[in-house]
Amino acid sequence: MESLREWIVSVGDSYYNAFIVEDRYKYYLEGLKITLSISLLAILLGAFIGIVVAMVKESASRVKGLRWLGSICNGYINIIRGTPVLLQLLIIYNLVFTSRNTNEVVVAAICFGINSGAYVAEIVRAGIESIDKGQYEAGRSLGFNSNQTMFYIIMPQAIKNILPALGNEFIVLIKETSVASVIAVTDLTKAAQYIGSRTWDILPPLIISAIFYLIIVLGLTKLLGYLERRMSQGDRN
Amino acid sequence: MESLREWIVSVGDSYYNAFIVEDRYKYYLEGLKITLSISLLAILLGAFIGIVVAMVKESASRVKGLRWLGSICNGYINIIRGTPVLLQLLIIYNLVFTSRNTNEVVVAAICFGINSGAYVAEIVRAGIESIDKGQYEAGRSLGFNSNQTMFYIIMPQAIKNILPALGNEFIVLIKETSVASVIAVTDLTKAAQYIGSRTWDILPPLIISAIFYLIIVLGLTKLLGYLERRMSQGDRN
Amino acid sequence: GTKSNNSTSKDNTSNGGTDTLIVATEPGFAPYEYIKGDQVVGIDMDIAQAIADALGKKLEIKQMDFDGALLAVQQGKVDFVAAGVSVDSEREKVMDFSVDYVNSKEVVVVSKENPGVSDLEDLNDKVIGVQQGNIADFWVSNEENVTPKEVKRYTKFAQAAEDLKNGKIDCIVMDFYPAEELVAANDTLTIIDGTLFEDKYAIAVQKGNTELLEDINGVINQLIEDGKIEEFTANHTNAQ
Amino acid sequence: MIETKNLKKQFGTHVVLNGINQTIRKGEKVVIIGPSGSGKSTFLRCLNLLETPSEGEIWFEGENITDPKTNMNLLRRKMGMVFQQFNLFPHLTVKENITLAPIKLGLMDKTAADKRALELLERIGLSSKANAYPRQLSGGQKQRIAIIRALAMNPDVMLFDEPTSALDPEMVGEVLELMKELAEDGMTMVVVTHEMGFAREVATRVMFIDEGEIKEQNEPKAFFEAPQNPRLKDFLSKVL
Amino acid sequence: MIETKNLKKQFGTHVVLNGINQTIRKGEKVVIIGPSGSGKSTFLRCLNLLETPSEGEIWFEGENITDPKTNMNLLRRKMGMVFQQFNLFPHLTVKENITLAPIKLGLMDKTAADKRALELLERIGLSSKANAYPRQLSGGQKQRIAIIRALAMNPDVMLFDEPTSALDPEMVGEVLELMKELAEDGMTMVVVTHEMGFAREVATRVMFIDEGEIKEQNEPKAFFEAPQNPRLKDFLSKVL
Ligand SMILES: Nc1ncnc2c1ncn2[C@@H]1O[C@H](COP(=O)(O)OP(=O)(O)OP(=O)(O)O)[C@@H](O)[C@H]1O
Ligand SMILES: Nc1ncnc2c1ncn2[C@@H]1O[C@H](COP(=O)(O)OP(=O)(O)OP(=O)(O)O)[C@@H](O)[C@H]1O
Ligand SMILES: [Mg+2]
Ligand SMILES: [Mg+2]
Repeated sequence: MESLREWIVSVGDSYYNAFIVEDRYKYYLEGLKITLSISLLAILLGAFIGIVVAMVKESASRVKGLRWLGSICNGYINIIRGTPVLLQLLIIYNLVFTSRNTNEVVVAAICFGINSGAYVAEIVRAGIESIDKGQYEAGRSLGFNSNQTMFYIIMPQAIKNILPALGNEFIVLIKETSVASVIAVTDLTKAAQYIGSRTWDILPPLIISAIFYLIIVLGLTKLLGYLERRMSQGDRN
Repeated sequence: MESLREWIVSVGDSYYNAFIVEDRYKYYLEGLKITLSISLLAILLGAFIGIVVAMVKESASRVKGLRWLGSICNGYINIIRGTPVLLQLLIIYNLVFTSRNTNEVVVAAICFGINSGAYVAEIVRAGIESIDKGQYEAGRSLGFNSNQTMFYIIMPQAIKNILPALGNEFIVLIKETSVASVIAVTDLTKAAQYIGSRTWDILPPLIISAIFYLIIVLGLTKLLGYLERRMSQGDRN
Repeated sequence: GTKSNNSTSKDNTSNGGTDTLIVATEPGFAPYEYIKGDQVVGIDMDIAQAIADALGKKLEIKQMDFDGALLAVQQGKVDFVAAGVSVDSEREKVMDFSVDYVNSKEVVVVSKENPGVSDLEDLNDKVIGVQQGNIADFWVSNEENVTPKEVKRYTKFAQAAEDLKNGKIDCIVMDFYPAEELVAANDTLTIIDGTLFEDKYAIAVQKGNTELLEDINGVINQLIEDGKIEEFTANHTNAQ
Repeated sequence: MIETKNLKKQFGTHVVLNGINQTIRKGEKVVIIGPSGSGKSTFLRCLNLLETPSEGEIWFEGENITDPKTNMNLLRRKMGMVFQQFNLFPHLTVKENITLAPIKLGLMDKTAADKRALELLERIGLSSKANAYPRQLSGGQKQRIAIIRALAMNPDVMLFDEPTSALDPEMVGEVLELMKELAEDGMTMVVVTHEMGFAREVATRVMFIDEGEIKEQNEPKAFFEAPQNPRLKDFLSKVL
Repeated sequence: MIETKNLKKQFGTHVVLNGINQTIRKGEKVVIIGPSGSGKSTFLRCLNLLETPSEGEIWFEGENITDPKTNMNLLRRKMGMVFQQFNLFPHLTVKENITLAPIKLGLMDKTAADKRALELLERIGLSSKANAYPRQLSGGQKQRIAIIRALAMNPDVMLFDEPTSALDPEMVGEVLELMKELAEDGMTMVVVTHEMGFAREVATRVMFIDEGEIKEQNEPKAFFEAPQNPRLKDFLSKVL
């Protein structure tokens, strides 16, 4: 009994130490802010890159002279999908951002945006392909050229399929950006590690930050599911 | 011209330094071996966990008294899917493997296996759900109970849908295990970082290891696509 | 584009155009640098602040892995590193050091209950934990010094300490002051008597950035003269 | 042989079977017709408990099978079922499809089961397909295999749910032919079908189900030539 | 108005159209019938270049449209096309479906296009649906909207590919009615359909296509009452 009580007290102490002492919770919140900033910037950049790449690929497949553009896009997608994001991060950080005024958060966001772009490109491609071919033909037979058809008819419909997948990609990014801690970014994961370095008790801060992630990720997943259901309900009316 | 030549020589030098000098290529190969070992052990463990979890969930959904088992499975899946693998790795490493003789490769493999299990469970569930309900009913109407039906009729068919997804999960693991470098495992990524900290020139080893990953990942992806095509051809005969 | 690290190009070295001074550190190395609340503090940070004050600039602290910090300064991503960086001939080839401000000694930390290492001569065939890129990493990696069974390289001392407590490694080789902090926080660990080797801490700047180096040297000499360094040390060790 | 007492089934608030009291005697061939969604399949699936009735009882061979204590796996061996979509097991050969249940359920050893399977295949002229996979068969062949797969369990009654609806017209004949043979051999049969010719020729009784109730039943001649219920009249006018 | 010269189309090695030489004059209503897979749709889709012919020429209003230099986007404005699956744009309201092309292609300003759309909707009695979305319409309403969407471009010819095949039987009538009105207004029409009644009543010429060739054509009375080609006879015996 006594030893159980002691154990509980000592565990309680550890967590008190890891969260309350010296206002350490501020450090997690700061880390969370950075995690979310990186993820948000990255998904915006990723969506932009992904949509452009998907469109370029799509056009390149239709126009003979543009094959090489399609190949470049495929090369980009393959390289990104073929290597760990951690390595991509290290390489981009050391290759491109060598200047003194690099803001690490921006660098990380750009790395993850470039990474995400390859996955978003596939999402967009799938979204476009999910639109019935008849829509394309109907557009063309009204006299639209293929870009106009894409713009006025295919994309507005595809976006509806793409948005939930993009939301999902954002959630994936929140988790994935934890590896940003290898470059000088103090995100939520890194914050936990530093607090562990200070208290010499590394488990409690790790678990605290895991709980932060869990709340954010599961919360957003629920929200996304809810929005998706609402959107598809709109469909049925 | 001259400066271009110099540049090429200096780049060549860097890579020579990062790969040949002091037999450094051995580090990459050693790292690659560890990366592949971790991934392979992890996918085996992940497949085992995933299949068990999926089956337990499936049974629990049919039997009232087993609801709690289903909830445990869901909790596991949500926690794993709701937190970054890097944090899981750090937590499991420090929480569970506290004995002296822990082999880091085994620890990493177990961490990634536990992580992968949650994803495999969803793969298996999808695989089972993709089997026509009529198959289940045909099995039951011949007098099989529901476990027999699962075992003799549903699973043999589901596995065919599951295998390619498992292969894909293995490829994902090869990339994902790069974060194992945080727990003092000298995998391919860590090997590159280590060489970088010796040559004071961090980029060449990173790029060399990226090329290793790229070859392995794209090679396996091609192979998987080929096997999948062959399997589905068998189907059509 | 790619830039050879040996280059002494000046493009980023002079920070004349900006009014911030960027210092890189790895805040897992109390008392030299550690986290307090959401701030990075420590002896090195006090010195860095003094340098910034002397130059009339705003100090910006970047938190990095130790080896990452040393690379960042070579690439000019930061102005200097204050992270208990030991002066070392290998490093002097790729970066410049200020005058040293601490005479430090490297010690061996083991478990009290069953020490994996009995004395300083006993490091051969042991599993040794170090911080990656730290001077101890180079020291134990040199076969002339010791032939360990395995060297485990960590980015965080806390992880190494955890592994030592769990017996995954036999000892940690690290600096004396942080080692004291470590054993103070973990009563199952202890420091083996004696010094493995001595080294000196200095501030690292990009190779060829003599202007900044001279400023830093001036500030450090002044701090030493005024006894400020001892004062800083006392502040951060007694605060425990 | 089978008796339903006030059999009711509802999905949520949607009542599909609204109190069915019927007795099917040994050797009878009952054909069930009715509009789409009237509950034909649901009635058939209740008989072998693929659907659990919401209310009422079903008695089979003197036993109340709606009692939760009955072993429905044993029960289902006595009731063969044939589905519209054949539901052959695609991963098994034709012979394995037929022998899987008898062997795994311990009714026969492999030799005996194989022998029986070949006899049955012989009977329908498909012994050459014993080692083929379902995907290599035509629809009519698949359905005939599905029928003998059920027969291999030596059931006391056979339930058919629109066995010919998924077939190309030229294959309907061969399946109906096999069913007629079964009928001639004295098998008790309950058949949901739209094949009125089969009903006329083979049925001992035809039932019209509508809105979850048996609205009319009779021997086929009277049923088709002198229908009473206005909905049945309407229905027959459309389908004949 | 439209003339095809030795029009051929093959997919890979599969020859679908095997040299078609036809002239369709202004005001004609041509109905095309033929077995499934005979190339009816392919022929129609070649006419407005939704499929690129493999060989041969197509002349439209005095222009060789198979010439790569023709602007097929301009050309297609002159040819309205109606599909079996309606292909309304689900993300736009009925009115927007009709006005999208005229506005975006700069043929009309928004006010004029809206006015025209409402006139057309008035004509088919669906003005109340102007702001509805396609999913809120029945199949017959969708197809009629699809027809006036094509009409809004003021085409010179209308191509119909089985416009009633995807409709429930009770809605076929309203679509055929609209097509008849169009015919009476003098529109040039090419219609692939299985509605023999429509062919008899409206067509000025009926073509039978089989194996990628026009095997027989005639004015409807002679075509249906005195078919020459044996395959046509066979075909008609099945569908009439
Ligand atoms: N599992 C289920 N859940 C909810 N409703 C169901 C389910 N199965 C059947 N129903 C509903 O019960 C009603 C009767 O279905 P049933 O399949 O028995 O009709 P049926 O007479 O066989 O029709 P059909 O000729 O189309 O096969 C239908 O309205 C159907 O939608
Ligand atoms: N894009 C395509 N690629 C390959 N083959 C095609 C393609 N489109 C059509 N075909 C083939 O060309 C043949 C003729 O097709 P088409 O659609 O013109 O026939 P149809 O007469 O319209 O038949 P239906 O009555 O079924 O609509 C078919 O065998 C079809 O499989
Ligand atoms: Mg049914
Ligand atoms: Mg067609």
